[in-house]
Amino acid sequence: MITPAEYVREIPAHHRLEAGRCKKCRKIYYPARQVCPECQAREFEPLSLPREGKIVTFTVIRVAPSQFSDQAPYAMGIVEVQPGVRLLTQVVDCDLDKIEIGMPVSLEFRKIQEDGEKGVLAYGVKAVPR
Amino acid sequence: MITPAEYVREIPAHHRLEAGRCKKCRKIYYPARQVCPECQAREFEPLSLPREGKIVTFTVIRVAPSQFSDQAPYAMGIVEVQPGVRLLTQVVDCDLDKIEIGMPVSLEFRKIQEDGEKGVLAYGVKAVPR
Amino acid sequence: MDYWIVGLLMDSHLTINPFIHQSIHPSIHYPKQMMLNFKTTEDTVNREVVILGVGMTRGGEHWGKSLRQLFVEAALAAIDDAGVDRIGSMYIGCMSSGLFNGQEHIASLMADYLGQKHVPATRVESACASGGAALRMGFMEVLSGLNEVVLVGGVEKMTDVSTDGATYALSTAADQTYESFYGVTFPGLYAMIARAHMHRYGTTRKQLAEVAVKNHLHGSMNPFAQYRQKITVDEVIHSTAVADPLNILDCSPITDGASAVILCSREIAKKFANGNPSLREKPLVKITGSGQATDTIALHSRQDITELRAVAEAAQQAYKMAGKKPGDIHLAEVHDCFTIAEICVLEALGVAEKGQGGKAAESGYTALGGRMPVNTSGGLKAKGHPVGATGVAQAVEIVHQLRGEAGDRQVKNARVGLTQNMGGTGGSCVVHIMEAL
Amino acid sequence: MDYWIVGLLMDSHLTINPFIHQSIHPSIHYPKQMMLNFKTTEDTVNREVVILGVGMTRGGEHWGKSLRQLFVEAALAAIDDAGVDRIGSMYIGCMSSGLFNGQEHIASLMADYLGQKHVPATRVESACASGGAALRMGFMEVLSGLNEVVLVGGVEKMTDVSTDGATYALSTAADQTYESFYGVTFPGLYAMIARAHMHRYGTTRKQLAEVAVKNHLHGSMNPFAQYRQKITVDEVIHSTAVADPLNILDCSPITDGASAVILCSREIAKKFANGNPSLREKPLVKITGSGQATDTIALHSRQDITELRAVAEAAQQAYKMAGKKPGDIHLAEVHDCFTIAEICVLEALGVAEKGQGGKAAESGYTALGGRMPVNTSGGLKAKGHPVGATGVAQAVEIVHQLRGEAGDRQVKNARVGLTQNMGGTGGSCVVHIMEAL
Ligand SMILES: [Zn+2]
Ligand SMILES: [Zn+2]
Repeated sequence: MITPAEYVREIPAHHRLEAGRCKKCRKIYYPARQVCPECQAREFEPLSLPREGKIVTFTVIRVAPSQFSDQAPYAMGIVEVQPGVRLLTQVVDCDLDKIEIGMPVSLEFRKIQEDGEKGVLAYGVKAVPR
Repeated sequence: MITPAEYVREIPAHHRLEAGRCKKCRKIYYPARQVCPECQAREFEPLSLPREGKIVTFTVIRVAPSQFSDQAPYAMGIVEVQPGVRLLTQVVDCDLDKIEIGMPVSLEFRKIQEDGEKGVLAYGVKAVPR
Repeated sequence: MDYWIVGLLMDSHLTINPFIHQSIHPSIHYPKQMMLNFKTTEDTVNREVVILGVGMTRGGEHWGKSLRQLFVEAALAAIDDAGVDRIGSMYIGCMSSGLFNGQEHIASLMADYLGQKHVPATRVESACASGGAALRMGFMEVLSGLNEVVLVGGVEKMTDVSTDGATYALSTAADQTYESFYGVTFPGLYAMIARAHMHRYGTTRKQLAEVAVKNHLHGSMNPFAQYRQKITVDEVIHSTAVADPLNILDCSPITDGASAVILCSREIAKKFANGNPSLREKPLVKITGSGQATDTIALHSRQDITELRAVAEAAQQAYKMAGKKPGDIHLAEVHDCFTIAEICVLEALGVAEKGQGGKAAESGYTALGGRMPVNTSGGLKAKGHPVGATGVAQAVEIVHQLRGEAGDRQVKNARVGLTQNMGGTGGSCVVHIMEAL
Repeated sequence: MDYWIVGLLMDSHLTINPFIHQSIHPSIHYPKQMMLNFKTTEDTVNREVVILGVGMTRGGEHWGKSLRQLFVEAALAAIDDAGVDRIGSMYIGCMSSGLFNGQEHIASLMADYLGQKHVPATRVESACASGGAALRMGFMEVLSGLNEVVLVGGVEKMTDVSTDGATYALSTAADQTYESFYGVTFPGLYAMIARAHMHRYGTTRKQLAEVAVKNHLHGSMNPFAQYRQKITVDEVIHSTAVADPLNILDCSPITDGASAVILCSREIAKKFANGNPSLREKPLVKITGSGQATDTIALHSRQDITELRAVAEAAQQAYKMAGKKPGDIHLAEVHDCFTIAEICVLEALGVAEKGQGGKAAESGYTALGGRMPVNTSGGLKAKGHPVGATGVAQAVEIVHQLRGEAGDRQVKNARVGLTQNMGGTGGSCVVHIMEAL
């Protein structure tokens, strides 16, 4: 339910996992930021996150928001792609009972949701256990 | 765009012009209140407002909210039904160019809007010049 | 696990909690500037802020009452309890009257319908911490001297929209673009905290359930609670799954409700209390500590998923201002929006050692009659969670307890209470410490 | 009409405005308790609050920037201008990120993205007066001593929804159940004020238009203005009708934008200014007066449709605190959401006699070079009206003016400025007075 404009602005992050690395302290932020919370520096260099990682924690959503209700139950997990660099995504193409903390996953480009009213299809990544 | 629940709760006011008169200072409030801003008293007796009044001020809405766009242009006015007792409503069944401050009107029960999504029809009063 | 000692074994509120020394663990570093800026009340102003009156509606599905009616009902109760006839200004905590009710600008609406013509009024929003944030604004206003009698209220009317509409409105407390967009719900976010806590610290499903069981037991003694039935661990564990490992009975409900308190300076309070026989016989309740902090809005941006840093920061500020340690607190109302939340909060407050919060409810430590009763009101779980009102309702309970007005759920010799209210997954937090004078 | 004297005839900012004695007219009675509670700064605290730095984005349609990016851009500009490296707390004025952006809890979001880890942050909402209310919170926090360096920002991103979506979001500042429900829009409500004012006082269509013409002229000199083209009375009168008698050029636009100021105590400010060469050469700007008030949310509930009582109340408080009269003010930024609004506001501020506000722009009294320039920034009309940011942007302009940084639109010898920000049809209002030290 983000607006179409917000979706379009954030495509580089959602589709291509574009992140930012602080030029001063080297910390990586996803999504990219304007200020580094660690060192207050404001210069970042762009980079794309790796598409492999492991599950830090997860859940199975059984009561879902309406635009996801046709997918329920579905798993969601926080995936760490580099030490300290994480994102939240669905965990798919697997047995929901077999998901574990520490499990290695690949991040694949998938459809995330449809906005029924405006007909916008939104894409991003989903985690598939390797 | 009020919720159906809010509409239902306020039917006595919208449909029947139910108001409240402060038992202490006799001031009339539409809609009825829990506290009198004039004297801080909390007891009120119900009454229905008269259905005749005069226009205090008005406008013609030419750029309308979507659920009213099929009615535009339409006039809206603040109608005084008793000294100091006023309400806001549409002014209908008249030439928009002929509406004037001080004009006597009758308040008639009419359909106010349709909520397209939920299909709720909402009713209230509209002012018709006498 | 070695550090955990069942609190019931301790016999007095006045003994120092043995966990204290490790409880605020050393990995928390406070930003330098914050420490520099931060001064205790004593350093800066000589005003003391008192809660003179409290009021609230029962939590529930108030189909017949509008947003403004609910607020006015609670505000009038607080005004009557305080015995004031006029207020100098108002703050209103409310998370999303825009999405729940199609109504913003409720500062004007509520001042108007409360009959307080022209009084300054401000709405404060910090998701589910809106009420706590409003309380801090009122505290600050009395400290600043701009007004001496301030009403702080909170309100949320959540049942005017469908459950899906309410789920959406609540999801706006998370990062809409990087969390909600991917399909997560609030139970889902807290479920991920729970899973990580269980995995790292061995917290059990039963321990989660014990939080809900305790809070329903407390709620059964509170006439203002939305749910007054007792529940069992078995019922929690077998209730409908919402987001694994959390079930419906791990979650606070959707609630309509409002609450309010009247704040004033201690000097003014004395004058009012002298003229009000019912207040004269009861202790005045003073706010001795206030703390507020934030954390990343997105759960996945945090170094440690199980650690509520905003809670720890806010608590540290409040403890410092009040000159108290966690062991000095006699009872607390904390933000148990989900059972796991109460567990992590107790750790962040320094009441339980990191990772050991799961044992608090299970051992009876936080139950009525235990070493440090938590959520005697029933908490968000049983009392209900009208999100913007919750932080103020917590203060209402602490005042009732410190005044000895809590009936069956009265904590004996309660003189120091704490409220902890947070937004989102802990992206914002407000903590207050209150003491009976 | 007899009372009106063209201000241009007066030659000095220091002469007392001859309208003053009648200007706060006797029908305004302040509630007793408010007066009782109200104390000037001098009575209660010895802290003085200074605006150390300011920053803002240009108003406009920022398709490429998100809500958080806009806010951070303005906040960083203010931080740089002040030369501080850390802030102690934050307030964010925002009317409806819930309806415009599906995002509440922006206190957490903005503190996070501004890189201010764990800093206390609070969002404040009072419809279009959200920014002014946030400014008052920051002022109060510095007065209270809780924090010494406070960032106050405002933000609104209004172009992410359709015009109809924006119209709906804005309509939530009115009484949703007794105003918006019947089909009225905000232009419609102000149009009814305009019609009543024209009918009673003989205000003309041309006088309304002169407000927009003046503010566009001012905006043409402001690099931060959304619209920098000059317009004519004829263009206003013949622009598209929106709600009779108001046309599109009587209305402020839909705007994305953010603004921020850094507040601190005067003592701290001196230290920073000494270490910051660019600040050392400029006067410090102190907030000497703050006032806030409310009125009925519904326009039709007011005794006099043309009178903005909340503005008069808030102004009276601010004048009293600052020890100033309307004639002492050298320039003002006021809430010209519609042309008629500026007219009624000038009357409520005591700058124009009741009913005579229509002549202010027409006579040149409120133009740059006139007796009391109003909205030198271009006002909401030309600078843009990102609703929650507007109240803070007003302070940004006054600081630029009092520091002598306003370029082509600089008011000569400006030492006392006023900001007036209101929500809805005047259901809430915040007024500040600022002086160059
Ligand atoms: Zn860095
Ligand atoms: Zn009365």
